[in-house]
Amino acid sequence: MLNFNSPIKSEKNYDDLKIIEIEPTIKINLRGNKRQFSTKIGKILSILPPNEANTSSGNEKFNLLWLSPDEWLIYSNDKNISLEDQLNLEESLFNEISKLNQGAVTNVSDHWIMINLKGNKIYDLLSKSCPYNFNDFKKKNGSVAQTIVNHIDTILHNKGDNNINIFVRRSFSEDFWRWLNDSAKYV
Amino acid sequence: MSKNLRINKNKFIDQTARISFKFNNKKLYGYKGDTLASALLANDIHLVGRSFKYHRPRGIMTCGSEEPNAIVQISNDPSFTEPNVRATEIELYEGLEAFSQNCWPSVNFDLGGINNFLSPILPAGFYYKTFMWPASFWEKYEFFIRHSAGLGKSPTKPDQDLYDHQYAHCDVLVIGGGISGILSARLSAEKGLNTILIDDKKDLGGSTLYENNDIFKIDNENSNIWLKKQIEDLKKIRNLTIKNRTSVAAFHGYNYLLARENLTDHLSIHERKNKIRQRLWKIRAKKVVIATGAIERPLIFDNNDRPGTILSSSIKKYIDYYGVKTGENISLFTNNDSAYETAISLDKSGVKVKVIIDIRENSNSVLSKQIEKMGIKILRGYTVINTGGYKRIKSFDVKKLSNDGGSVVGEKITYKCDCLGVSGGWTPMVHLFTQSGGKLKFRNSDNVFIPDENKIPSEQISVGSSNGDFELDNVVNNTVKSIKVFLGLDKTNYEQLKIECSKEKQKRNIWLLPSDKPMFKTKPFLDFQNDSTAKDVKLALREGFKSIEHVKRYTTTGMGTDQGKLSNMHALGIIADSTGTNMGELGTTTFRPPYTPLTFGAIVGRNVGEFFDHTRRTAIHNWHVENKAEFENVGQWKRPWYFLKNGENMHQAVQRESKAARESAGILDASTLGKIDIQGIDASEFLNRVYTNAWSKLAIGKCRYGLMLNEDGMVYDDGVTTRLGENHYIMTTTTGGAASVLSKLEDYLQTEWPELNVYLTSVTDQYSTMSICGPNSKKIIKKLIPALDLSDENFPHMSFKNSIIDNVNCRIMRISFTGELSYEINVQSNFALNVWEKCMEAGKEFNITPYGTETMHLLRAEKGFIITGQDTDGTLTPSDLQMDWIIGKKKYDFIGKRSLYRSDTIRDDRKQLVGLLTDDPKEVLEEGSQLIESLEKKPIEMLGHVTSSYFSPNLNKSIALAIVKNGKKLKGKRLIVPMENENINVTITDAVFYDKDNERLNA
Amino acid sequence: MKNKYSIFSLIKNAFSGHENWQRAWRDATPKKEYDAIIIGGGGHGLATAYYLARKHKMSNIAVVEKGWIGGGNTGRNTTIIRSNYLWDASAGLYDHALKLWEGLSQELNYNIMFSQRGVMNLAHNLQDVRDLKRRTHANRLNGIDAVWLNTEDVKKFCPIINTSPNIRYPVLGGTLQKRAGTARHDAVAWGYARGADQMGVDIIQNCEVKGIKRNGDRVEGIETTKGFIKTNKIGVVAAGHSSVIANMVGMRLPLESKPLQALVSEPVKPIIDTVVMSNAVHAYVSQSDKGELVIGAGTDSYISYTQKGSHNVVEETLRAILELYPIFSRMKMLRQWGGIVDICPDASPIISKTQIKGLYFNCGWGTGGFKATPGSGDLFAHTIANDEPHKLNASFNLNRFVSGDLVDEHGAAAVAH
Amino acid sequence: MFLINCPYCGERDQSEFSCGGEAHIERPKQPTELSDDQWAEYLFMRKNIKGIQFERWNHIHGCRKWFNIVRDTSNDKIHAVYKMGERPPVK
Repeated sequence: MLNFNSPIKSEKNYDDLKIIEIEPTIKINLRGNKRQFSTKIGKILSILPPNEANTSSGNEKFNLLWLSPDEWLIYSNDKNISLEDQLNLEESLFNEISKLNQGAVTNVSDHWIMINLKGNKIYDLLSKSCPYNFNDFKKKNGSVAQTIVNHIDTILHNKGDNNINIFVRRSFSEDFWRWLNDSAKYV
Repeated sequence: MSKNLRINKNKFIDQTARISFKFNNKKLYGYKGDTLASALLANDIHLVGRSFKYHRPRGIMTCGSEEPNAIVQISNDPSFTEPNVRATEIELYEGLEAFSQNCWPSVNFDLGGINNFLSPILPAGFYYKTFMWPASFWEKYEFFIRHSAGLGKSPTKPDQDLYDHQYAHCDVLVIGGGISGILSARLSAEKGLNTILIDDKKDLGGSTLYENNDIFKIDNENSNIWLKKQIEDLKKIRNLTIKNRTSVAAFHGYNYLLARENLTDHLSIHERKNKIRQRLWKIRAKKVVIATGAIERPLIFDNNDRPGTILSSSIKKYIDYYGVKTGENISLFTNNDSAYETAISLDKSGVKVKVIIDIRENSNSVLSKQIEKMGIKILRGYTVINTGGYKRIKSFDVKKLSNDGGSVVGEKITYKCDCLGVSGGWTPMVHLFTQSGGKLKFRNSDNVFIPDENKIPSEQISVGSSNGDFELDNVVNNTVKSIKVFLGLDKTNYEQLKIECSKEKQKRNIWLLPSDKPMFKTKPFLDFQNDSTAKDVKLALREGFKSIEHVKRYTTTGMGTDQGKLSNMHALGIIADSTGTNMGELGTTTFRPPYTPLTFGAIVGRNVGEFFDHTRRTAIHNWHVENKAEFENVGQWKRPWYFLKNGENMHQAVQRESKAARESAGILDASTLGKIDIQGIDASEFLNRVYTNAWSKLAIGKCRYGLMLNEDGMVYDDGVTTRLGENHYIMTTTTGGAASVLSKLEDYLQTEWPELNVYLTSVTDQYSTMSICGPNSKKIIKKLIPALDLSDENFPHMSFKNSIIDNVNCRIMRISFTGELSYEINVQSNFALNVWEKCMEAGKEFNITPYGTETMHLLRAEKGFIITGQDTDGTLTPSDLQMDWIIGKKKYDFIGKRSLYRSDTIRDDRKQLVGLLTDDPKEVLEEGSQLIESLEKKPIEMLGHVTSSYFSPNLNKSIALAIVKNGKKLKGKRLIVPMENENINVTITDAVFYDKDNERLNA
Repeated sequence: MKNKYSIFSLIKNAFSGHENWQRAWRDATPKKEYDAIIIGGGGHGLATAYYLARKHKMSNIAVVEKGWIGGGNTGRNTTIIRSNYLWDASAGLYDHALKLWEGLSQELNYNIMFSQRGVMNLAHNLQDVRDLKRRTHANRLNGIDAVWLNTEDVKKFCPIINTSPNIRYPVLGGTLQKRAGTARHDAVAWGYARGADQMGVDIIQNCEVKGIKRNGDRVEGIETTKGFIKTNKIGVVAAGHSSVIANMVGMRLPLESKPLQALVSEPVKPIIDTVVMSNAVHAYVSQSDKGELVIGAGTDSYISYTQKGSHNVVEETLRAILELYPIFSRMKMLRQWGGIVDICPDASPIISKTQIKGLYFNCGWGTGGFKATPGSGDLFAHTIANDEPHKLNASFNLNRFVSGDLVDEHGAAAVAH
Repeated sequence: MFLINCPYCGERDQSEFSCGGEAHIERPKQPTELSDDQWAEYLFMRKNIKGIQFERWNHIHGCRKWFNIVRDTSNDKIHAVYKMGERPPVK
């Protein structure tokens, strides 16, 4: 297999703040809205897509983020998930949903880069350039927000106390990384 | 050695920390805690600057952000200097250098002062009435006007400081850290509400902080001591954030406020390194409490602008807070009790006020009794009619006021002085309230505009003196009362406070004080910075400028850097008096943001220089950099423009790349094209509606070029869409159009065609695209994927195959934008660089040549393919582009179809796309140049313009595409491209220059 | 002529303490009937009245204004005047205006401070270069004094621009129109008002139009807060409020009224001696005679009549300003405000008759109306007086939205001004 | 900056949204049947109301959904939001 190249591959530490790019993992965009769709997802992933806005569901293996009433993002927690497993998962979802016209399954593994932020100051850092009100988000494990950070579209996923995963489009990711690290100096 | 007027030691100024600074190159000393103004006053320096128009000497007049006169240039380092800084606001730091502005050669001797003598012919609006002769001379007059106007100087080198932004969301935002703000913040935070308290000073406490008169008592303690305890308690509350040195600049709708926090301006230069200078807070508050206080008004009389004329409350602050006396022979002039407070403070510090001129006939408040007890002389019912001195006030004249206050009577008395305190009453700071959309009402009893409680635009409340409460008991009790209602509190700790204070009973207000001279011989200043006087206002009224906005604009009153904080009320008062209007009906001028001037840098934050705008990079970007690509900005993307090889210039590189692509093999990074994954049972129908051509019959595995119009029928975007499965397509868009196409398609799906079952997902960043073209491209692909059957039967033009390169899944499309046999490899972006390198490796024996956008543009122009945005400009239909073949005439409808049949769009002599050949095959036309038939006919009729133009190495001649009126019918016609120095002859040709029969696609 | 303005009259009046200046215009109360009424007392409306009186000898006319004259976009714009438009129709219109500007102070005997300090438009990408060159060539052939400048020339003409090739969107060149420049906006309204008033035009302030009375397909008068006024010709020059007036007669116009913001810095000594505009990074700046940097921001995307816009528009503008002029970072914003601009789909104005007889509209100037003031007034006056457009405004009719014959100036006016 | 209550995601800052202009201008089902005048009405003519306006917004940096807003253009107050296809909650 060829080596992948992600744009960042780096980890930085600041006072009360740690920024790290998580190695690429499978990410799949799901679209659909019928009950059958949900059931099928449930069967394949053993988790149901959440109906409540700005939330996620998940188990050890996968996270399922609400993006809109008919859109979800799956991503894996497992860094070591094999490419074969990834393809199998994509294929079974595609066959069960896209092919049967229950919705749409799209691989977006490389569309999004995932960056993890940890530490007491992560919300101060993001709030430098993000108009989103984190007051409720930070209290609730699993919260999801799609918003803009420094004018870039992002998906934010609360992974626990002062621990969030940020998804940013690949082509913006180097600039976003640079901005994060610059701003981290002035939190 | 100048005099030292620092006479008090107190806790606010750290007299152990001496600070040296320079004013107009003279080395002086102050202390930590000083402002530049207090330090100058301590050195007995009043004269700080010159006024805008008459260049009159002006001194420090206030102690805050309303200061109109004492504005200075900080530093003369070209990247650090800052114009128009208020000496009353800037905190003293070691090494501070300040300079007077708007004077030459110096503030003490300013040649511009001659304007003062010309002032009779320089009334308001004089420039509208003159400088018209001779007609061509205005710019020459203007040169002088411009150079004598302006105040400080702009920096001339880039700023080295950093600025930052921070969003904050809170339940309650309290603006102002005076007593009412502190009470509000405490009540709010103690209720458990997430609260932010903002104050522009370095310490909380407002004027109560340094109140030392023991007639002001709360719960039997002096008010300052009581407040100090409140502040200490306040600082312990966890859900309260206090921001000092922070000033709210703007109050927008939806309780969105901007506040500028000053972080380093008070530090010595070496302490500022690597720190943010200012941070702009963007605050979204559920509720807002405005507790911005009030500012003292001056009084309007002849020559009321001499240095040494200071607001009375500022004199009090200078003595009580800074320990500085503002003169050695101080008198006061007032229409209310606050000057008495000042006199008492001065007296306590051992400075005897010589006389208080009070325009009121009597006053019997606690304060006035205190004054009388002290034996300070009060002249009641008198007014100041003039002042003496030039660079410093030396004396003032007083006369008795007539009963109606309209004139003066009796003998003139002259007093010597070196400082005159003035107090014209108080103006609530309602700026933020009105900025937010609130309406004011006028209170006749004391001539103030206060918030109209029935016209509050959002969840907000004004308290304290910004709401018109001026006396301590009212301030405290009304604040507590209104906050209780506002925040829904049951009980507070402030229910039964015992408050002692002085109550002012007598009021008398005269906006323009009478003089014993005729009006036109006086100079009663309203706007001290802009030199507009009461007589300017009266002149404006005489000339028919009746609305306050007209008067303001005609006289420039209130247009200075203080934005009329001191002058607006008097201007209004004088207009009301002169026109016999009630001030309430007159209304105020609009208070426009920001409340105090806001640094550009702070507004922009970190988005400067390298953070100005994002750069989007493809997954192969670094390879391009290493291989000497020059880049072109396409939207936010960086695309390789051309690759320089040993010593080439751009032209040579492009010629080489273009030849290589046609003769052997070229490779292009096309990853920036927009890619949209389309799924759903109605996907084909959807494409039918959005593209001009038909899609239902496209077989799975095939690709098709599509053209998208705007609803007005004009070409909008184009690209190849591939059918991956029965209900599955992948669409490509132009690089620049990607985002807007997706959002437009979503719009139609969600709002016009909700019946369609279609899902769109952007995969622009998911896949990277490399296009290999040229006669050897097939061989390269064969090397990369030996298993793939590349025969025309199995893999014809306009089709795609799924395949695997070195274990990585990829999609190979056989599509061509160059006219050459081409394969486009689409691969997940994280593998793209490696696949690209594999392609380079496989292509090495064929001299595979990476090429950039310029070559791509050249190659497609040889084939007459359009680039939307370059060959189109939003005014061309498909037919104009000679692309009638792509219009599905049988289709019932598609976006923009109806517009193609309007009377103007069906004309057959519209501007149309054609090819151009120059007579001289070496002559390359300039893109954008115009086409005409003849130079004889005037006016010259322009028939069209050149949209694309290149020297084609493959044809060895210059080629161009152009839009020409009625072009379709003009093949063979000779036209002229008129350049500035020459006319170039061209002939209209077919737009396809190369391989008209498309033979090379299968070569 | 009453009260001619000159240095001599200033000196003369100085002796009498300036007590004897006459009103610049009368405060008229409405008559029962006028030959024509102009709705809207901004620069365009007052200019229309002025030229109706001066060129078409119609003196029994009135301008009705709901607030104070010149209080709308006339007093809220960044005063840029230029005529370097792409299409022939636009070039004709705006250059007609520019020629009128050139003699306006003398014509009105009111110094409107028209200052031909040049307007430079910058190009920041290859398509910008093509578009601006296209425009420059078209201008030259239309007799408009536009020239192309390469990056070095740009730097020479305005040295404070950051022309480094290392900035995010480097300056690749620009076009310069030297005859272009700025004028004093308030003075334009006041000067036209004074001029019109002298010829007998009634300027009626604080008079809001509440309705338009029609008889079949023709107008009969207007209902106002000061009562009914009879007339059979109504010229509507209400800018952002044009649709509000149109709605009174059941008409819809191809307009959207959006907030446009502008700001000034604190005044400083001369630092920039021309007007520089940049569409690509969205910034334009000049310096007023008073010394303030005058900076125009963009429009918001939503309709609003509040004269307020979003803060992010101001932020984006200043971001672009600091990219091009990093020396301005320590300068301070003194004042910021908004206007309501009526924008046409093709970014060109409407100076047109309507299907209702006697009802004329002059609107759709979008973000760039100030520069056209004299030309717009002159051509609209012609259209009203003759019930027929002048050839210079024939293309700017309402029917173009039906036929599709638009005058698309988006390219030339992406931020347009 | 408005605070817009996206009917799907809740209250968000205006900068996450884009405005699509007047709402309830339905695209004609049979454009070819329309006269040029009628087509121009659809294409270009707008009420451009000063006062209560129904308009379309897109939560473009959030859930990507289009929805409607009832806003007073004379003071920018938002009175209601409602989803596409729903009836306006106020007259």
